[in-house]
Amino acid sequence: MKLFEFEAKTIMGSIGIPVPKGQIIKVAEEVFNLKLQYPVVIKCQVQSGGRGKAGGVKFADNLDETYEIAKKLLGLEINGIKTSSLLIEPKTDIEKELYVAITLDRGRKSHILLGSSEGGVEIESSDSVKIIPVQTEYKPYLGRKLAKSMGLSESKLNMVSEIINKLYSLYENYDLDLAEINPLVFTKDGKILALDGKMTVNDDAIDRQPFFQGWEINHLTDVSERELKAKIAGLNLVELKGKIGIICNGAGLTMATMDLVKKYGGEPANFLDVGGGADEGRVKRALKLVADNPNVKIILVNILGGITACDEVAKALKTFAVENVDKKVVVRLLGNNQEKAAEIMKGTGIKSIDNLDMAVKEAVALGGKV
Amino acid sequence: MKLFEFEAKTIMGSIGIPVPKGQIIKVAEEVFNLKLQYPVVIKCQVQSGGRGKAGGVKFADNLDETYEIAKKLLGLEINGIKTSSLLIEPKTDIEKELYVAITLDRGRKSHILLGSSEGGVEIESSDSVKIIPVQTEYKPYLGRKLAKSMGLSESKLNMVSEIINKLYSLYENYDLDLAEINPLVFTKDGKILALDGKMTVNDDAIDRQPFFQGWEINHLTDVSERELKAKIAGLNLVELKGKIGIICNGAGLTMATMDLVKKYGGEPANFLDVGGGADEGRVKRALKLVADNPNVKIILVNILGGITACDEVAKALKTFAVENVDKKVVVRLLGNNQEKAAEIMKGTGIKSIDNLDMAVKEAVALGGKV
Amino acid sequence: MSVLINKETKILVQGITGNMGKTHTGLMLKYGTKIVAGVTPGKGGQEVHGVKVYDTVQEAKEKTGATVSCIFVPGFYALDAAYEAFDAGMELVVIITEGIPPHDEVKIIRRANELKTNVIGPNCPGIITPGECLIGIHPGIIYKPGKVGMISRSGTLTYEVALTLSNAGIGQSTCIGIGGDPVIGLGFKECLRLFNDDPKTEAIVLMGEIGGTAEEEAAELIKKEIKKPVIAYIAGRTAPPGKRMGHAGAIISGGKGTADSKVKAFKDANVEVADIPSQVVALVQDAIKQPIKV
Amino acid sequence: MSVLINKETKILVQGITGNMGKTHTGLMLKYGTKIVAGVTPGKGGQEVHGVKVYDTVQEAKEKTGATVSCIFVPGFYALDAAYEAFDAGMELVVIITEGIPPHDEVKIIRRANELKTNVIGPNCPGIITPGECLIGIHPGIIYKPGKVGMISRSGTLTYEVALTLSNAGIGQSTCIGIGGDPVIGLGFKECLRLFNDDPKTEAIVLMGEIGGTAEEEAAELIKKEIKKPVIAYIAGRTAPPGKRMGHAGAIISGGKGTADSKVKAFKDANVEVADIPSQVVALVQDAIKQPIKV
Repeated sequence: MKLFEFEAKTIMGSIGIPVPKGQIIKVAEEVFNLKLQYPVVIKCQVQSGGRGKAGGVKFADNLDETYEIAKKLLGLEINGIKTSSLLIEPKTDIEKELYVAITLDRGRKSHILLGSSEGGVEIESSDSVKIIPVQTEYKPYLGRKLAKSMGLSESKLNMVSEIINKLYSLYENYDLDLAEINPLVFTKDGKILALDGKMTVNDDAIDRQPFFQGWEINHLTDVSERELKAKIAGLNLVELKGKIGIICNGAGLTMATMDLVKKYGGEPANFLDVGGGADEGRVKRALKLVADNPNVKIILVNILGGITACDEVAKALKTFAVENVDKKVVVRLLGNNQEKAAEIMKGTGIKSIDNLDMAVKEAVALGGKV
Repeated sequence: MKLFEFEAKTIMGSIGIPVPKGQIIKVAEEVFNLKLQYPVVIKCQVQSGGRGKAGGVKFADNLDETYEIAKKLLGLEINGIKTSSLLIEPKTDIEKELYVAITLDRGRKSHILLGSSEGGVEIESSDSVKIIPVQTEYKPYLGRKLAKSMGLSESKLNMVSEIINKLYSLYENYDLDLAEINPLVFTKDGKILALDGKMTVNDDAIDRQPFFQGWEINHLTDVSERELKAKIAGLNLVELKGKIGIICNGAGLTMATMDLVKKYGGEPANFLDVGGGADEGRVKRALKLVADNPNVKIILVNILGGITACDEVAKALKTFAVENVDKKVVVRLLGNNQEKAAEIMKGTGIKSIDNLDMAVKEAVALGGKV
Repeated sequence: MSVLINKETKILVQGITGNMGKTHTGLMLKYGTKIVAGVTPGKGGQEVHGVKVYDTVQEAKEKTGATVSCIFVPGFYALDAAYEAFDAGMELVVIITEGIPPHDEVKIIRRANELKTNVIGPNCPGIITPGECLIGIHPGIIYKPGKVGMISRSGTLTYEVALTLSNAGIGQSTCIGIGGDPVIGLGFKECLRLFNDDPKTEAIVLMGEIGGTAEEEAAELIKKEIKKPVIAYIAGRTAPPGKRMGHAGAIISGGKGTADSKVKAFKDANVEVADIPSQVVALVQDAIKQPIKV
Repeated sequence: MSVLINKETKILVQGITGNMGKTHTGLMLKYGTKIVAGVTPGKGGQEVHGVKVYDTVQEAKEKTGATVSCIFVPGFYALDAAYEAFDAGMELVVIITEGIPPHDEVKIIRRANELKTNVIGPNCPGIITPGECLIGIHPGIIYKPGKVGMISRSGTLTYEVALTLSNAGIGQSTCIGIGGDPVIGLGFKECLRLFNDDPKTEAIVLMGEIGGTAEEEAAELIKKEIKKPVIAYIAGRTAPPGKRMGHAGAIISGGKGTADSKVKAFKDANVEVADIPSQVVALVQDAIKQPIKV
């Protein structure tokens, strides 16, 4: 779960990382209650990158300007996501921009600290980024090592390493996938300030983080309505542009099925993994979510499993076929109780094709061709 | 710092370890405000062991009995310590008593869990006590291993291991030297209850434990007034029964000097280590504390150090000699600036004897003999 | 011979009284796996499918001589269960559990490395030596004893390829589902080395997917060390960037972890890459005909 | 030759800009110790007694080749400093700091053991090879080069005995103050082995005190392994039970850790025990005359 900038900053501020004092508005007229000094910066609160490029960050010297900008920015679409709130903060006189972050390094199988003495956009992929792995328990010297590697010295070294200590405690205590300050700035009057912050709470850990209970749905802004529904139902749905809806069990097999659709001339409309051991209800919900996508012309169901009971899947397919006579379905169904399943599907017109390549070709032929 | 039973239980209760609901009284008449069901148990709140044997735990069936007992117990001296408060709790119907504790094992260089399915006094040295070392980070399976080794099974195993998890979190988060529940009981109605608890906060860690700030002085009940003063002044003073007051630098040398006093026919009146690099003020305070002990007939000062400035010690000695003409002092003073020191002490009548054995013999001869 | 496990391997199941644990203990027993004990705290003395349950791994090991643990406990309890298995001296710990927080996974794998304990998973189907021993949730019926070693980040995709191989008469020596999470125990590299050293294995099928750089590193290793033919398949050529495709590890982020990059790495290492799963069969058939590199 | 350190040893001082660090860096330099660097975060570039200060141990090591760190930072910062020294690959870390919380000490020693790094201390006077290298706070002037190895839990008591030895013309090979805390790095046993293997050392003086069972264990080891004569002294025969005698480790608790028990253990191991510190001299003189056990 990605937090919004203002949330990340509130949390950072709560443990003593200096952040600008800002206000959040959701309606342009709220600017008349601003208690900030001008000039201010007005920032769209969206979880998408490239906000600056998309015109989502503006400066204003007085109330009138602020109001005009607020009216324009509220509702602004950034990478397909509508802005519903703005963060307004006093403009900072920046002496120097830095970048610091903490995340998991898959290759090293350890958490890593990242830092650069150049802040700003797309710094993550810059050569100036230094990496310090956290091989065992985090200790403050690691923050100092990072600050040192960033070329800092004297009081700046201590100020930055202190920020890293605090950021790490958030990273660890809140089960974050990412904690990032970019830019972290030294102001012209010698202070340090987190000007922008990102925090991503790990999806598998969020249920043990009471602080974030109930936050998830509000934070799924970059997904379609159906993806949101799937998420709530515990299904993995990612929508794409094609016409062939896909329902599989297992992430790898689902991806492989998508790839096959493409290979045989079609375009997948989605990724949907029903997981292992799905029952009738679960498959029904999956069928409905995929069928609800107006782009979908045909649904390809590919279930292969030792434990998934094929008869449960067949029952869901039968009900679906009865209720949605206009929807074409191609099925490949192998595994536990597959004979029972064949029995159930008799007379529904749904036929199961055992060979995966054949099944995909059939789906493409039946209307899925690009 | 040893906590009182009622404090340990309050802290345990705060994280969900079940403890009896009790009330603390400091004046016998407070029993008229008791909101507990009879029969009750009335327990002297002293940090000393052997409370039961000394008659510090009594049962009462009604208010009158409770009042009579409270009057008797308040002020009761247990191993030389006066009882100033009583903990009154409903009496528990015990089915089974257990013992669990967590402490540091010096030999293993690790924390250990201890447990026995026999609770009660002097269990610590019983053969029935099982030990589980915590070799790395604590994890709940260690608590289960202990509970298993104590012979528990089924729901009792889970109940006890859950208590150990919680006790460990206190042990770790509060920098405890010891966390102990003895007895931990199963009640006749199937509940688990911490009937008595001990917690010792580590003296070197207490300054990073904000929860216990300011608690220390109230908890030094088993020390003399002068030992308390020494503690506040940052000096290590332990008083004994003899006549020869001892001031040294370094714990080992102080103990060796005490041993020498005994060897040559005297009795040490105290252990006092002024530490490394003591200055005039510190030595003055040490001299005063030792001299204030009415048993002390002679003071033996033994300072040997590379860094302790002998002239600082000499200045303190000179002042002391002038202000306390009646107190005899024998000095052995070697190290940094020892010539300057000799100069300072000229004419004060204080002579420094370089050889330690000679100095001790002199002190014993000058009035320290048993 | 086979890799890591064989028909003598004694296994205990942590979380045996849960739904997953119970179901798969039954299936594993049916397959002939030597499940000698189960562990569920507080349920010691019970039985599941005739397998005795113990309160602790330590006791289960002492009483039965189990050397491998298969973990089915829920995600938030897996760290504790894994530490318990390590502490009791298990030689191999197979973690089936899905949804373990990555902060816990880092600790699990670090501790396993400290103690030099082998871990398979988390979030994996387990390991199977066809005809001898099945640990985890592989559908045993799909597999046949033979000479192809399989390593895969994905469960059902492994079944898919194993099925086509078995149908074509090509059996498997051992199949290892290494798991779909970002942080896992044995990876492609470690498993490649195991199969390279296993006299029974003649060819290796490696099934990767988008996300991370494990496939690229495997390709490097194959170039340098692996003497046996390797056939690769990569899932997720059509996956969009920035979206997690089911597995926590299956995500293209910051332009890294694309299928193209992985396919290219394998081709650079002269590893045959199947375009589609069913093509694996033909490539394996070709490979087995070739003499082994020396 | 000597134990652990010699005149070539390059040392860095963590906490060099603090009072203790500054004073003792000066004294160590005066003794001839090769202090090549200091470390204080944020003070990189400064100098202390002509020694350059760095921000991190890593940098100090890279620039100077230091292999030993001497730690003077305050108690609550010692855990961090020690981890930093370990991580930077120091071979020996001498922790002078007093008052480190035991929960931190457990972590320090555990991590050192994992990485096989030698630690002396905490709460110790350090180590000295007379005439070559002094690391810590020993008063160098008291010591003379020679053939007696010394191991002690106490600082000033070591000075006392070293002084009587030096005055009697008996020099020391190396003297190690192992520290007075309950949890320490190198203990009596490890140091006994080092001296046993050191050709320069002909006799070993071991100074113990009340608390713990390290002396009893040392006696066991001496019986089994140590070929050279050992002379012991135990402080605290008059210490009352249950009271901490200065050192955190010097406490008789639950009837354990008494001087009597330790003296008895040594006598059972045929180790001569001095009744008073000054008696050590005569016992050493006698011992050196004896042929070494084979």
